[in-house]
Order: sequence, then structure tokens, then C-alpha cells
Amino acid sequence: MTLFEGRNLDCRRGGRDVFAGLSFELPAGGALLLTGANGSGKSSLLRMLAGLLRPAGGAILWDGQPVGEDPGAHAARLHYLGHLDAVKPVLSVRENLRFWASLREGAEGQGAEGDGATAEDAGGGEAVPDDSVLGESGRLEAALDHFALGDLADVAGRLLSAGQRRRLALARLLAQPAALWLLDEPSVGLDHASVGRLAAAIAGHRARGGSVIVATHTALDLPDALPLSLDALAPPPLPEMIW
Amino acid sequence: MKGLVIVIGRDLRLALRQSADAWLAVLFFVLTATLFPFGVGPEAATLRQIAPGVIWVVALLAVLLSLERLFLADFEDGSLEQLLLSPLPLEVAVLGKVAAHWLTTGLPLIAAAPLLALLFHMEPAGLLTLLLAMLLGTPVLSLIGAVGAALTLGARRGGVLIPLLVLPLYIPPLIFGVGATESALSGLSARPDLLLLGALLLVMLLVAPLAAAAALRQALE
Amino acid sequence: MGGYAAFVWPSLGLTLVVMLGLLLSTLRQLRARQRRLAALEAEGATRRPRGGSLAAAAPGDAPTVTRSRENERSEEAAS
Amino acid sequence: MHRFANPARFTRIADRVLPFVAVATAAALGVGFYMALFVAPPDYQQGESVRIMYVHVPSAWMAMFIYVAIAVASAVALIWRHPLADLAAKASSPIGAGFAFLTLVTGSLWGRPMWGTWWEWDGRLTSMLILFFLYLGHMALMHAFDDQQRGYRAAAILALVGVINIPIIKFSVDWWATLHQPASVFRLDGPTIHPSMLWPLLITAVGFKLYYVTVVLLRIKSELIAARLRALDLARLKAS
Repeated sequence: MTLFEGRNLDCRRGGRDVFAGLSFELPAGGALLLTGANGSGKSSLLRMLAGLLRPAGGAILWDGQPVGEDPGAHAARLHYLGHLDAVKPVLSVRENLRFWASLREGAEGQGAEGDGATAEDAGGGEAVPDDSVLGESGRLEAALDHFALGDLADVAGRLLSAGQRRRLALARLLAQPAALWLLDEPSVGLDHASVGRLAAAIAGHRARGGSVIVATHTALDLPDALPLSLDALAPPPLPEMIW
Repeated sequence: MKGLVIVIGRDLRLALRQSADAWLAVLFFVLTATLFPFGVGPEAATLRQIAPGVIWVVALLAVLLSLERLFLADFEDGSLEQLLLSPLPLEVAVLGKVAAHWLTTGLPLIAAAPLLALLFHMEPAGLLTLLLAMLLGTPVLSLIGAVGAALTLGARRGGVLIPLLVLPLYIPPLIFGVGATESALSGLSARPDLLLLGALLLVMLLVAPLAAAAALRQALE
Repeated sequence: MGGYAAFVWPSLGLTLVVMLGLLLSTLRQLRARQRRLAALEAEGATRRPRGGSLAAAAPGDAPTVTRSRENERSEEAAS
Repeated sequence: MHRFANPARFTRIADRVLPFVAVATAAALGVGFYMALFVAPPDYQQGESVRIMYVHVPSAWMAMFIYVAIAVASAVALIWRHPLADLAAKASSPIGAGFAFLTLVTGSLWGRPMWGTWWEWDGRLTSMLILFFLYLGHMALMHAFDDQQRGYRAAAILALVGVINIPIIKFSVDWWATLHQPASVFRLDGPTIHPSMLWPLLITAVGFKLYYVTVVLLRIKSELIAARLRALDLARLKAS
């Protein structure tokens, strides 16, 4: 059953056609792995799916409804992780995370109740906190712990290394639930152990019925992920002429 | 409403942790104003006459100086796109950021205004009206400024561009603000000017968040 | 002109100068661009049949005009 | 809505219309200027200097009209993403700025014999000065981005904010001018207009409007070719 769908998407950036005629279907609990050369439009596609970028053509549907009809509801159901970590240097790790989490309080993602699969089946590694048991602050601490930031919780953002900042950005995914995760090179700067934690977080999210779309160059353990290569979708070498 | 408070609280906390930025505007306000006696001479009568105008113009320039950093840090570190993708409507987030900007820029200017009134030998009769007018007028400056700051994100020479876009739009609050103070000083009623300033504030409360949010959306595209 | 000639004639003259100047600069820019386009098209490296098989839903009748500044600047400098 | 978005069709229509508009512009301006200079009577108060009105007032009308036109084009561009609306806005603002500039200079030249100074902080002239600044801001923002598309969007939002603010600015400046000005000063305004003055004024005004249509069509045409050139450059860049 398809939950999230893109139909015939065209992307044009700076006068250049990046990709054209891209379609995909993603069920609840599904994963999509975007691959493609530099400049093939992975980041643009993720920004488009998040609602930051308007497609030049085609439609993006959630549960059969175009997401453009209610951008607020779409934003509430997704987590987007871009190249930038959105970490404020003068706020502590916990303050940084609490701000983003508190903005989402009350606007619960719909992905929490999935269809069928259980956390134990897919989780594999570390257990991901179960939302129903933990309160808001408990979930926040659990998110920090999951990415091994518990000891750094009171450290100012400016003192973090690039990998630690990335982990803090990833902790946002767990601090508040959202049905759809859009991850752009999530493993950049992460050490081996942290990549494992990321994979476990994604597995737990999927087990709870959440969907994920990942663009990555590094190996990331994503069982039964649907591959989507953007290389084949590059338009012919000459861009569409204006007339 | 809750989201608005969260955004204001976060921006206030950021501003307080980097308090140098907040002090800069007030410092500029006082320093620039003290140039005028050197320019026009220290005669009390002259200074008294130009006091309301000088205080307003200098306040306006101080706000202008602080505008560039309103969205720039959030734009550069990715916070702005996260804010856009939060369930909070972007217009509300903009309003929160503007409110925090006013609290850290406009309010300190109002607090420093009596000092300048003293230095310029302004009649005490006008002081209350001056403060009241600034209370209504400086939020207008922050609101209009937010539109300019949002429009120039990512532009070449963005910082130089903001004054060109924003200063013409600052003329109405300047006129009504100075008008209120001068009316009070000359024994007339300041009511019409203050009412107009209030009306301007209401209009800008409606227009500026919409325009600034639209500008931010296109800046992030 | 009743003593006002020194004000009336410059007013009309300046109006004509500004209006003609704007018109001429527009025309000059237009000609320069037309010449460059003609040269490029004569070069032959122009277009390919549109609507490749992958771009099935090619946006045929709603073309979007897009541009990048660098080109424009270099081209204005050239003209 | 997008019927005219096809650049080829636009260019075809523009090419067909342009000769007529250009001839009409030349005719209206020729007749208008001739009447203004030699046919219209001198004003009983301002004498021959009133002839400046025939360029000053239409320029002021055009400066205001073009800003509104830019705002309308901007709204169309933002709502329907019509590419020609972006081009129309970009093509219009230098023309509007030119007319605002002419209004200011002819106002100064008219004011010199009337007021005895080159510049008076008169409500109308001051508003026009601010409008001129608004045009400069629009043009600067249009060219401030590496991605022209962003320039279009940002300038469109600015134009809409500007058009909301223009009545506010106008009102506030009039408010301020009445406070600060002795009532005896001449206002640069159509004095009580007699038909013998109205006709030259209207004909010149029509000429100015036709001039705007001519130049804006030429400029849009030119922008379209520029866009095509950029696409070709980009294609070569990619091919190499």
C-alpha cells in the first residue's frame, strides 16, 4: 500500500534541468535509497519532497493527497535533515535539541502506529525508545543517549566536533516522532559506531511504521530498501530549450 | 501562541548569550547623537529644537544597523529551513523573531532615550510622549526591517542593500514619531500622531510577517 | 517665453534626452543580443529534438524562463 | 493564463504591434509637445513657466502608473508564476525610475521661478523623491542575486510591499508638509485647468503612455533573447 508517492517529478535549478520524469512509491515502513552522481539532484529531490522546493512539474502525494494543499500538515509529519546541522553555538546540546523538539510538541507525527511489524523484528541493534512509555523530556534524554550525547548534554554547541554536531542533528529525529524522515547524507562525519546507531534508529523508525528516504554515498545498513538511481533520469545533455 | 513564545524565548536567550550585539545598537544610538552638538554647536536653544528629530533619526539608524543579523545566522547554519519545516507557521516564527529583535534592540533604545533627551536639553513635558511614540514606533521599524532583511538573504552586498530597501519605508514612522513629540513640546495634542503611529503598527503587524515569510520561503528555495 | 525660457526649454529638452536615451539604450542592447543569438545559431550548436524519451512529461507549452546572473553580466560587459 | 507565455508567440505579437505603437507614440508626443510649447496659452499667474507642466505632470502620472503596473505584474508572477510577468516587472522599473527622475528635475526647474529656490520640501515633490528611491531599491534588488530567478521573486515581493506603503508614505508626507509649510507657496499642480490647457496635457500624457508601451515591449523582447542566450551558454557549458 502506497503512503508517499512522487509522480513524474521535474526539477529545474538555475536554468538547468536536473532531472525529469522521476516517479517513486513508498509504503508505510518502507525505505528509499537515493543514489546518483554529484549534481544528479539527490539533495534537490529531498528538498522538493520536504516542501522547500517547488517541483517544475509532476505531483507529490501523501495518502493520495497532494502535499502542496496543506504544507503545514506536511511539515508536521516529516523530519528533514539537510547538509546543515542547525546547531546554535551558544546553546548547550540539550537546549539545542529541546528547542526543535518543543516546536513539534502537540503536532505528533502520524507514523507512530505502524502496520504489523514489531520493533524486535527489525530493530536488531539498540532498542529505540517507545514513544508511548516516555514523556517529552524522557524522549529527549533517550534521543541524546541513543546518539551517545548524554555526557555532552550541557556542553555548548560551539565546542562540538563536526561528528558530534551531526549526531545532535540526528537526535532531532528521535526527540519528536514524525512519519517521514528525509535524510540527506546523514552519515557524513560520523564514526563507525555512530553509523550503526543511525542504522538502528532508522530500523526502529521503520518498525513503528515510519518511512524514510535516504541519499547517501556511504554504506548504510538499510534492509529491503528500494533503490532509486537518479543517474538514469538525467535529461539529455542539452537542456530543454526555452522555445 | 505557544510556538511564538518558544521562538521569542530562544532568540532572547541567543541574544543574551551574545550580549555584545545587543549593546552595539544602544552604543551607536548614544554615540551618534553626541556628534550633533559638535556639528550644530552646543547652544541649548538649537539642541532643544532639533532634539526630537535627532533622537528619532538616530534610533532609526541604530535599528537599521542591527537588521542584517536578524535572519542571517539562522539562514547560514540551517536553522531557518528547520524553522520553515516545523509545524509552526513561518509567519508566526517571523513574528517571534521580530518580537525578540524589538526586545533586544528597540526596548534598549527606548531606555536610553531619556539620556539623550537630557543631553539635548529637551523639555521634560515632551519626554513621556517621546517614550510613548517610540514604544509604538520602534516595533514598526523592526517589522519593516524584517522584510528588508529577509529579502536580501543570499544577495551580493546584502548588508548595503538593506538601507536602500528599508529607509524609504521608514519615513512614515519617522514623521509621526517626531510629529507626536513636537506636538507635545509645543503644547498641542499628540493624540493624532500617536493614533496614526498605532494604526501603522497594526498594518505592519499584518503585512510584514506575511511579506517576510514569503521572502524567506523564496530565499530557501 | 516671457523670461522663463531658461526653465521651459531645459525641461522639455531634458525630457526628450532621457526618453530618447532610454529608448536608444534599449534598442542597442536588443540589437547586440540579437546579433549574438544569430551568431550562436549560425554556429550550429543549437538545439536537439525536444522531449527525450526519459523526459516524457516535458513541459512543452509552459516554458519557464530561467537565467543566471554571471552570463548576463559578461554579456552586458560585452555589449 | 499561460497563453502568452510562449516566447515565440509573444515576440510575434510584439513585432506586429510595435510599428503601430511606435508611430502613434511619435505622433502623440510631436503634437503634444508642439501644442504645449506654441498653442497652449500662458497661465495668468505663472505666465509662460506653466509650459513645464506639460512634461512635469505626465511624468509624475507615469512614475506612479508604472509602479502600480510593476506591482500588478509582480502579483501575477508570484501567484501564477507567469514568466512574462517577471520580465515585464524587470523591464518596467528603469522606465519608471526615468519618469520619476524627470518629474523631480522638471519640478525643480519649474519651482525655481515660482518659489525662488531649486528645491522646496513640497509634499508632492518629496513623495516623488521617495518613489524614486523605491524604484532604485527595486532595480538594485532585481540585480542583487547570482540566480536571476531569485531576483525576480525578491523584487516582486518588494514591489508588493512598496505598493501597500505608497499611500501610507503619501499620506504621511502630506501630513508633514502641511505642518511645516506656509500656505502661500505655489503648488506644482495643474492649476484650475482650462480646456485650452487640458488638451495639450492629455495628448502629451497619451504620448508618454504609448512611449512606455513601446519601450517595455522592446525591453521584454530583449530580455527573452537574453534568456535564450543564457540557456545556450549553459548548454555549451554542459556539453564541454
